[in-house]
Amino acid sequence: MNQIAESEVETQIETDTEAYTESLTAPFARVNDEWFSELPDDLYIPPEAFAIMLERFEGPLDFLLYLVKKNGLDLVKLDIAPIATQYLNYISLMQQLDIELAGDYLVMAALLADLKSRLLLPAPKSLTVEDDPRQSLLARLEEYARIKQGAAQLNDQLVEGRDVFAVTVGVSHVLPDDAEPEIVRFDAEILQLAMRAMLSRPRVVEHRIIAEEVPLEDRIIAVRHAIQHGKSIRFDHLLVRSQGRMGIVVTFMAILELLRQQEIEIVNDGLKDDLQNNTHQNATLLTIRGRTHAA
Amino acid sequence: MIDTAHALRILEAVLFASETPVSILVLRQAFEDEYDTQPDQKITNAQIESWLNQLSAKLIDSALELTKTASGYRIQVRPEYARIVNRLWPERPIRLSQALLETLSVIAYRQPVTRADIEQLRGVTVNSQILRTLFDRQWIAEDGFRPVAGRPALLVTTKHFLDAFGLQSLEQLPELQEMNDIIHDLSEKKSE
Amino acid sequence: MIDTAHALRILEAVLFASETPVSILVLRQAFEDEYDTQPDQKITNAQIESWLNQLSAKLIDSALELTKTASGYRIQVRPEYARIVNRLWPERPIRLSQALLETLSVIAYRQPVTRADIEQLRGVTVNSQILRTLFDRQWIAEDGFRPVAGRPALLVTTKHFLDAFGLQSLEQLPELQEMNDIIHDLSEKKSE
Repeated sequence: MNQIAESEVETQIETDTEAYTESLTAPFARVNDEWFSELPDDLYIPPEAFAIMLERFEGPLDFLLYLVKKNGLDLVKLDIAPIATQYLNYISLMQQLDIELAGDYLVMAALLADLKSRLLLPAPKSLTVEDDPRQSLLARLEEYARIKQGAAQLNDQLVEGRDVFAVTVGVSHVLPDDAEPEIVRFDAEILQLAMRAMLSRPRVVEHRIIAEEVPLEDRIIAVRHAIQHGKSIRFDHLLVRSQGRMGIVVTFMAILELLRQQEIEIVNDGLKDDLQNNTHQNATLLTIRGRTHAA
Repeated sequence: MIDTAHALRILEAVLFASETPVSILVLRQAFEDEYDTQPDQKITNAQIESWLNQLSAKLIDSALELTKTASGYRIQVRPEYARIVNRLWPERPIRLSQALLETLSVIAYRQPVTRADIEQLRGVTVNSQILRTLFDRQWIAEDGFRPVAGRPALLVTTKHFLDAFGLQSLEQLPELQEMNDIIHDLSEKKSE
Repeated sequence: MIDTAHALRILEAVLFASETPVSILVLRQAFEDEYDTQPDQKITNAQIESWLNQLSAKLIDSALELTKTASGYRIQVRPEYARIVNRLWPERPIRLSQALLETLSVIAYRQPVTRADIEQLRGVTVNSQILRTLFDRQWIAEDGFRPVAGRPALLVTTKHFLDAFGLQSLEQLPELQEMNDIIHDLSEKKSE
């Protein structure tokens, strides 16, 4: 697969992904929507390798930079949609392979999904440069690339304590063991206080948000399915119990996504209810309906 | 007249004993303490700099060198001999992870910045451990806050940071690429 | 044959960079690291002592001197120049920062400990300056090494430490009983 020109990701897929798709035990999100109809181009990497690959990156922006460089895209032409597509595909694939993803990657996925859906919309007549969602992503990528380069330059400096060692020599005479006790006295209590402060300090734990396997595209399909033929449905009826909190968040993201794509409309935004009178019985919840004119 | 050999030894005593880089002001102070009987014989900065040059020359045949950083002069083991130190005390040399370098780079090049700025720029949550390490090394400090909700602290780099990276001022930070170069670099096709 | 000038520079790098007096064992280690290709050319203690003498002679014209302490060799400012340093920084090593106190208390309460033990407990890199200050005050000393890879030195507190804190013996250190409770509490919470 590597021989295939990188820029042909959009078209190369049909040929040898069928077998791979079938080999996946989890159902691959293969829908008519263009951004899930293709697979990343380095597909035959085992899941562990994906995880290791991801560890090489400093986060979603770094990963995006890699994709940009790998594909040699023309950023002057704001050729950013294919990168967003690839990114989303990788994330979706990793989720299906049960690879834990830091929350930051999911945030970026939501942002890119949003960007892509906005690009699908007919451009408003008064689109300014600042309004172009690609422009702001590009600006972030550039700024990150610059900072990354700054980091490399800092790393190239001769750093004291790593590349050079500052010299300090003692001044005082070496005291013999039987020297007079030092005049300065300290309260031994301060040692105990220091020890207490140190030991009661919370242990530093690296927080990694573990993504449950709730791919955004799955939820989009589910919502689409639920609102077929203009049916209206309450938000809680869209949820799958086993998907937990992440399911709620991703389902909500899916709704936002479909709203943007004008496939659905809101029947009730669930905001009118007085909080104090709100009981489980008569709670008003966000309710949506499929737009009949949507494809 | 001050004996040059003696002057160099005064510089040595002060520079070698100091835990931090020594400013020319402090060096002058050392001489004034020593020669306070002749107030007419003021020692100039130029005179001290000339002695520093001679001290530097005196060190040429050693594993040490005199270097100038933001807060003054410091004597250090030359990089080519640092390898011996690294090997002997493998736990000693500080390690700079990519995440730490990037965080530091944001603060150094974009200061003052808030924690949220760093997160926005790097696209990842700021690791508290990294900030703590940077504070612990005194490479960064808080300097006021941004007058918005939550009053987030503004982070800046310190003189210690410049000292550690062998810089005399922030102006000496290596320049960042121009926007156009970045786009060009990013858009360059992979050669394979 | 090892070039003498190079040998002296190796000694300089090690002695000047060390936070503690350096034993002849460590010095030999430095040479073995450097010349590991010739296992037949073992460097003897006598050879190293001869180089140390030459280094000492090299320092005659400077404000520094090589001295031998119970735990090894160290370079220090000559007494006749110490006066200049003490005038410049009269209060020199007495600042007990939180970081210094924490380092010292780990050594006091958990001795013997290695540098890595301290880092493990404090969660941050040990600041060399702090160890040097503690060695300078002679509050801590090296006492053997842990027989693991890298043979890290074991740190203990000294009689001067007890004196400075008005203690007769280590048993008089304030009890950490409460702290054990805290740790216990914390681990209980975690398991919930």
